[in-house]
Amino acid sequence: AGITVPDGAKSRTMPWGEFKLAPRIVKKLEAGETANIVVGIEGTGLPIQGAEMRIGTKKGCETANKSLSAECRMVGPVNPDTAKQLSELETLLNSGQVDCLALQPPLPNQFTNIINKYADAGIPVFTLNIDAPKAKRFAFYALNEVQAGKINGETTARLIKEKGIKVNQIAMGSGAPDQPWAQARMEGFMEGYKSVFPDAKFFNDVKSGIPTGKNFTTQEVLNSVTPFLTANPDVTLFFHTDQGIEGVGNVIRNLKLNGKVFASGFNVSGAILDSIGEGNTLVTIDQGFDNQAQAPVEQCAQFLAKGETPADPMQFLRPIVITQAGGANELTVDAGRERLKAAR
Amino acid sequence: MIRLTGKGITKRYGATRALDGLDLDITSGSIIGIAGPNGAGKSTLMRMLAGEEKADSGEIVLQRPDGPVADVWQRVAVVHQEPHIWPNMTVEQNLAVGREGHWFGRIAVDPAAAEAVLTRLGIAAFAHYELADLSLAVQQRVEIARAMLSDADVYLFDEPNSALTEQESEALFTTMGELARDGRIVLLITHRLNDFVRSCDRVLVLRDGRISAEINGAEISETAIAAHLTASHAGDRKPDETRAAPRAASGQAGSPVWRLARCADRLDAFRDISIDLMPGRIIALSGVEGSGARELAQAIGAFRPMCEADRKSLTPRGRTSVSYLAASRRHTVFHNMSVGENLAARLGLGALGGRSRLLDPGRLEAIAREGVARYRVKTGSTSHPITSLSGGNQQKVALGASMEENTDIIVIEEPTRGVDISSKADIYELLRDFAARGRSVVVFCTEVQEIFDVADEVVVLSRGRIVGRIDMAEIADIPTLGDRLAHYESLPESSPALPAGERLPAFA
Amino acid sequence: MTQSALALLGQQKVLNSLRTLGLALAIVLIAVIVQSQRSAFLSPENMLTLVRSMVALGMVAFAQMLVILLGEIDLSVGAVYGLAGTVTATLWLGGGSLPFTTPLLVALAAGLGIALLTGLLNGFLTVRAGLPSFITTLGMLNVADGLSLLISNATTFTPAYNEPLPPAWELSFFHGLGGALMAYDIPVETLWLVGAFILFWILRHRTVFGFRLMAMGGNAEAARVARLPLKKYKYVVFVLSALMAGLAGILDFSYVGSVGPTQSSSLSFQVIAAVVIGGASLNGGRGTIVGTLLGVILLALLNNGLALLGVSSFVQLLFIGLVTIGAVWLDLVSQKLIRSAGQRSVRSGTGAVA
Amino acid sequence: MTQSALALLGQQKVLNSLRTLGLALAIVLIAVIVQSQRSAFLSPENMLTLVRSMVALGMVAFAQMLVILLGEIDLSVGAVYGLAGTVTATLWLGGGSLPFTTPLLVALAAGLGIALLTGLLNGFLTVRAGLPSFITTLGMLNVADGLSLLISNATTFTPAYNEPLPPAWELSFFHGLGGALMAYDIPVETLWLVGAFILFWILRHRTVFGFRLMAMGGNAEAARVARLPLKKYKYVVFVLSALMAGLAGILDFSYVGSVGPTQSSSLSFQVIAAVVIGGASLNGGRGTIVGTLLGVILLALLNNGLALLGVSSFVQLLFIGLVTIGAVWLDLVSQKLIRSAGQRSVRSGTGAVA
Ligand SMILES: Nc1ncnc2c1ncn2[C@@H]1O[C@H](COP(=O)(O)OP(=O)(O)OP(=O)(O)O)[C@@H](O)[C@H]1O
Ligand SMILES: Nc1ncnc2c1ncn2[C@@H]1O[C@H](COP(=O)(O)OP(=O)(O)OP(=O)(O)O)[C@@H](O)[C@H]1O
Ligand SMILES: [Mg+2]
Ligand SMILES: [Mg+2]
Repeated sequence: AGITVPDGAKSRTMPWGEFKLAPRIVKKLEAGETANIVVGIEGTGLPIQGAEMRIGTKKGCETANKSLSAECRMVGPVNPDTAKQLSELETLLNSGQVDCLALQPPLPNQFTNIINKYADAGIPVFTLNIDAPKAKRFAFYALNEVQAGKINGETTARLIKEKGIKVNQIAMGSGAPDQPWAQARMEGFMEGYKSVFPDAKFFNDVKSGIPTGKNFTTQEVLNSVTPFLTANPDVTLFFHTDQGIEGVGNVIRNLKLNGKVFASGFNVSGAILDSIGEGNTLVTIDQGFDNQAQAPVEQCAQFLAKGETPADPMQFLRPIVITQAGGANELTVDAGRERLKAAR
Repeated sequence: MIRLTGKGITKRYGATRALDGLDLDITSGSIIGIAGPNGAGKSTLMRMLAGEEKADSGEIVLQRPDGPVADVWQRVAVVHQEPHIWPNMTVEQNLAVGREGHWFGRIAVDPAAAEAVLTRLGIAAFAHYELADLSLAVQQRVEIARAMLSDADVYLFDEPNSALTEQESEALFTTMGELARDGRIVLLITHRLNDFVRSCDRVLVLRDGRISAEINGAEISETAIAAHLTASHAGDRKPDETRAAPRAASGQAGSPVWRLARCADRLDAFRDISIDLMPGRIIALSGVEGSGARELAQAIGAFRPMCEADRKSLTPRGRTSVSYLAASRRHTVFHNMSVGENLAARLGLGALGGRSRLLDPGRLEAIAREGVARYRVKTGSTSHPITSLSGGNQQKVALGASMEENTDIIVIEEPTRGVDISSKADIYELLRDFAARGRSVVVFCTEVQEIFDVADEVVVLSRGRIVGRIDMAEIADIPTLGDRLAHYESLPESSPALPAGERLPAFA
Repeated sequence: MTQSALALLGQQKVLNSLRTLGLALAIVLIAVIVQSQRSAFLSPENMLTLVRSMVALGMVAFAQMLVILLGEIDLSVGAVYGLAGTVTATLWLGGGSLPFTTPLLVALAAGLGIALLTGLLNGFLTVRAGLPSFITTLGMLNVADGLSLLISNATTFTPAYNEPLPPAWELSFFHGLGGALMAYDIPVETLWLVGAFILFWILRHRTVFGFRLMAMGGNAEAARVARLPLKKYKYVVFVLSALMAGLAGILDFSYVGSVGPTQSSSLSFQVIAAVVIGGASLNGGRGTIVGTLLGVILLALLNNGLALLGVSSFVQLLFIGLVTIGAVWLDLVSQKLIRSAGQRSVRSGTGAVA
Repeated sequence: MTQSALALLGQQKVLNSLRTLGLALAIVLIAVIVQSQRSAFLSPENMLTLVRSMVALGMVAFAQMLVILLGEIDLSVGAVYGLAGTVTATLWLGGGSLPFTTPLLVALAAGLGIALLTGLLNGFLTVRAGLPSFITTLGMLNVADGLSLLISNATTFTPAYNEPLPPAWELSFFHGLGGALMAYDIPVETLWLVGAFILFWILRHRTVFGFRLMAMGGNAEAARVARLPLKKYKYVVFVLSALMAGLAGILDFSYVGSVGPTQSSSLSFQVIAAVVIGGASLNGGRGTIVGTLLGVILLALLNNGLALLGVSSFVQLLFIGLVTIGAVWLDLVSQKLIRSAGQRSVRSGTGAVA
């Protein structure tokens, strides 16, 4: 009662060469056995990210099961640990437990070798969130970080202009200012913001993002951003590249800087949305971690069952912009809350 | 002939002058004794001679027939007062440390030499045991073996036999005598004056960091040395008066504080033991290493599991309390604390607490001061670290701490280990006072003199069983006691006996 | 210095009390440098921020100091910190993997209860089974982390926006535990820190418990001979350590307003670092509460100062490393100096008499 | 067991050599369980994966064992592991914050050189300045992490796709260091593990160096009096530890094919855990290379087995915690059993004679 694996899936010419689906997988699918779709991420216990990707995996799996019988598993170390993630991937490969892999490598291009090993063993690989463009992967699913940052910058600048807020200096911070994704967001933000205010003064540049704690916890943000804003009264706009935006909102409230200092950033949580409601935070971008995991899982099924894979390997997901009042291509705070609730 | 001279050796620790311009001139040929009260500077002198610490000033010269030696310490072997051994290593490995031989391969000292020394000291059977598992007596003998195995010109023995029995000491002195006759310098520090009489031709008396007197040849007698040692304490008893006369009180009626009936050790170190611990009496347990006497003391001290004939485990019942003091300072001294804190370490809230049930520093200080005075501890202040005290003074503190506990039974291994003679008398008196308040004292000691001085009753063990009981009221002098003890210990058993060393290790 | 002051230095007691002087000096030095660069440093707001940032670290470190004083170690505190918060949140707010919710007070009791349980287990495994506490608590760290993730399903909980919203009194009670502001905008959480400091200072320096911990940690073998209740005390310190970690986790949850999965090993690491910087010995038998507090201050001050100065994250790491080493070094050197000055004075004193 | 076998057990030597039997038992037990569930476990491919995953952990753990044997600790290994790889990559490939590049061999030498330097500094600060090694190496961990980020500018380096591409011989030479496959697809890296095991086993158990380390760790004061070269040896173990960490970092770089900023503290933690699981005492004086290897195997096996069984990552944590505790417990219990069996036999032996 299995499916017929299309020839387009059995072998396929990719830009990087010839891909041949493992005969083991073909046999399995044609016998009607369950396909194992594995989502390997950097840290299953990372705040927001881990939980949302699990939800995305589940949602993707439901769609996948419409075209073939699939079981989806999320693997990866609880916290980022390159060595552990790598040996887990090797173990899974050797024991033939993966029929399609959706992978978030810890750093760009870092897992090129192991991805190639999977591809050579006839297992399709998609990357998500962080890419390995040099490797034999089928496609990459993520936000376009620069573009998302740019949209954020443009939207923030527009709101500032509309509300007639006076901005002296803009600081940019991140939980991981050393990471390429964070730097890309800052780069985009600068570009977008400067497209409206060409003379805007930035406290720091892309390479020197203000560190706010490498564990992405709000506690750390409080301990670092509070003194920073205290010491630099000139900074009246703070762009944060990640979850830390929640802490920045808290700091503005704690220091009673409402209406004087503003923030923009990434991710959603109840507290972030509330800060937008209060007007302290102007813009946040919901990265849709769930979508980033959901899409490649669905694509795995598409490939195995129909032999389809996107022609353009760069599959950028639409950034979800949330502002107080909403607007064209923007969600309101309330719509953001709805989405958050649905994600549970 | 080898000659060791020291000129104006001075060593200060803070405000203390441990050595105060000491001059020394000794030659090889016979064992030279060094006597002195606790804290006189004997161990410090040893450390200077062995180069373990640098003197503040002064000069030490070792003259061999072929000229002066450049690095004196290289020709010096030491037996420390507290064994400097490696508890994580086996006896055999301990011997090898520092003289491992070739760089590569299995590490061991010359097996024949090691075997010979260990056999001579009676610990060959323990060669492969880790030292942590062995008793102080064995550890001390390992320390001696280490010195014996080194080829040195000067041998320093700092109370080497403070945990050895009469016979074991005798064997040690024979060996030391051989070394001396072989042309080495041999120095002996001890508080057992009798040791000087039997083995030394020359005794130096060290007081307050200087050599204060010298006794030679036939003049050496216990009284003579004691006279020098106690010279300044006019009111002190002479050593022959040490043995007080509470024997009259012995045999008092009353129920025993604790009754042992056919008790045995879990690990079989002793069995079939029946003793009544009577109030007011001091019982001495005696026996060579491996006889089970030390283990019995530990078991009475509730430090080692003991069971009754029916194999049920046994601890003092009801309201009977026990305090126990081990022989090794490693097991009695809290080296991270001050003298005063050590004196109070065993006390509870009752003694230390103020009205608020909190610790009262004033109270602690008062207890400490009292203790220092009562036990005659020579220390600059109660807040000095305990490690800055001399060996004997540390012993007084440890002893004080356990006596201050005021338990019904007190069990002490080697009560006066390393304590000088004038303090010994005080300690015996304190023990007697303690007993007189309706309590019971059990001591395990290896020195006949001490048994004679302190005990009301002796229980002799051999091969894990009681082989004799001596009521001290019947004993008039030390030789008689020595003979009785030797007699019991050499009693043949129904089956051929094993050499002492072949028995179970004395797991500490 | 006058002769008499120098003579005072010779006294052991004075020496002991000056033990952490060098560390205090290092702290003052750093503060002066930061203040000279950023005048906002000494502002009341920033001081409040600084003190607030020490709360969890301090509370957990005081208890950890007792564990270390006894010669043991508790690596699991970071995980217990997370677990207590997560358990409380999941039970109270729902949304994790538990099929039911409970009122706030029950949830709080459960959060502290599971911390207590971990402490007891740590004690049991170390005392009864005789495992090295490094292993026991390392294992427990993993177990607690795993539990916390399993129970919460790695969700982030925010009481104020929860669906359904908890009753208002629960919200305000919970906020009042740590997050609410008192006069001068001082958060309640700081009171807990002060309370913990006083409590642990008394426990360490003015009770038989603390006195005996020192003895046991200095020489466990001698403690056994003296029949001090070693086993019982081990249980107690592990339980105290776990309870403080759990409490700190809940208080931080209240202050921050949300709780999610945390990186647990980093708190454990920081806590132990603070204790060791504060002069405690990992071999046991040495350690004071004031020293630990100084260690905590040093670490918090470094983070605060570097954030004020706006130093880049790479350079921050460099500084943290160098300053940690430097501060402890300064402490050692100043101890040596004081000690030898004291001895010199004593000697010249006696010299004058002689 | 026969009487004579029991009598054999009574011999201290035999007892000593059976020390880690329980740990080996635990490993076999786990292997049997995993194999019964997933037959792929014992496949050559999986065994290769398993052994490969032990390389860095093992190499670093052997050296760490010597540090711990001496009663010290080296927390900086994780950071040095990262630093050596990053320095090599930046110098060789460019693209970091250094304005120049060098040939591969120079870059490799620099990578190992900076590891050596960290080791020397660790030694210097511990020996000369007398800092506790916990502080020294904790500080160095931060410094090395900071340096590594500064030098590399947090870039990820991939030699095979670098721009400009290094010469082919450099690429193949570098690949040959650790990544290349030999007969039966065995990666070169595993040879290094075997080599390190043999080297360190000899060093620990068949040289004066290892013997004296044990003595110094068991009683430093006695070692000082016996005039063992304590300070020199401390330098040596810290240098060895750092060098092995650096080497492992470079080999893993070669095997993985790329290197980037990593979270360093987790490796340090794992390494120390492996050593302690392997029976070494953090107080010094106790520890063997075989024990350490068993500790490494246990940790690697757990990761491998749990991945094979497809256990969720949260439950994995639970298992890792429980099994670590369980394995060490089993080890302790079996040691006690063997010991008392041995004692009984000795006693019954003497009983028979008496
Ligand atoms: N490390 C030290 N720090 C401070 N004071 C010390 C130290 N070592 C010894 N002293 C002091 O030096 C003096 C001499 O001590 P030493 O150990 O040499 O005495 P001793 O003659 O061996 O006494 P005992 O018979 O009790 O062993 C004592 O007052 C002691 O307190
Ligand atoms: N006052 C006492 N007098 C005599 N024996 C005692 C006394 N108190 C305790 N013991 C015995 O000494 C041994 C150690 O006692 P203690 O209660 O201090 O041990 P512990 O560390 O609390 O261990 P545990 O309670 O787990 O047995 C026990 O065998 C106990 O029965
Ligand atoms: Mg002495
Ligand atoms: Mg008890």
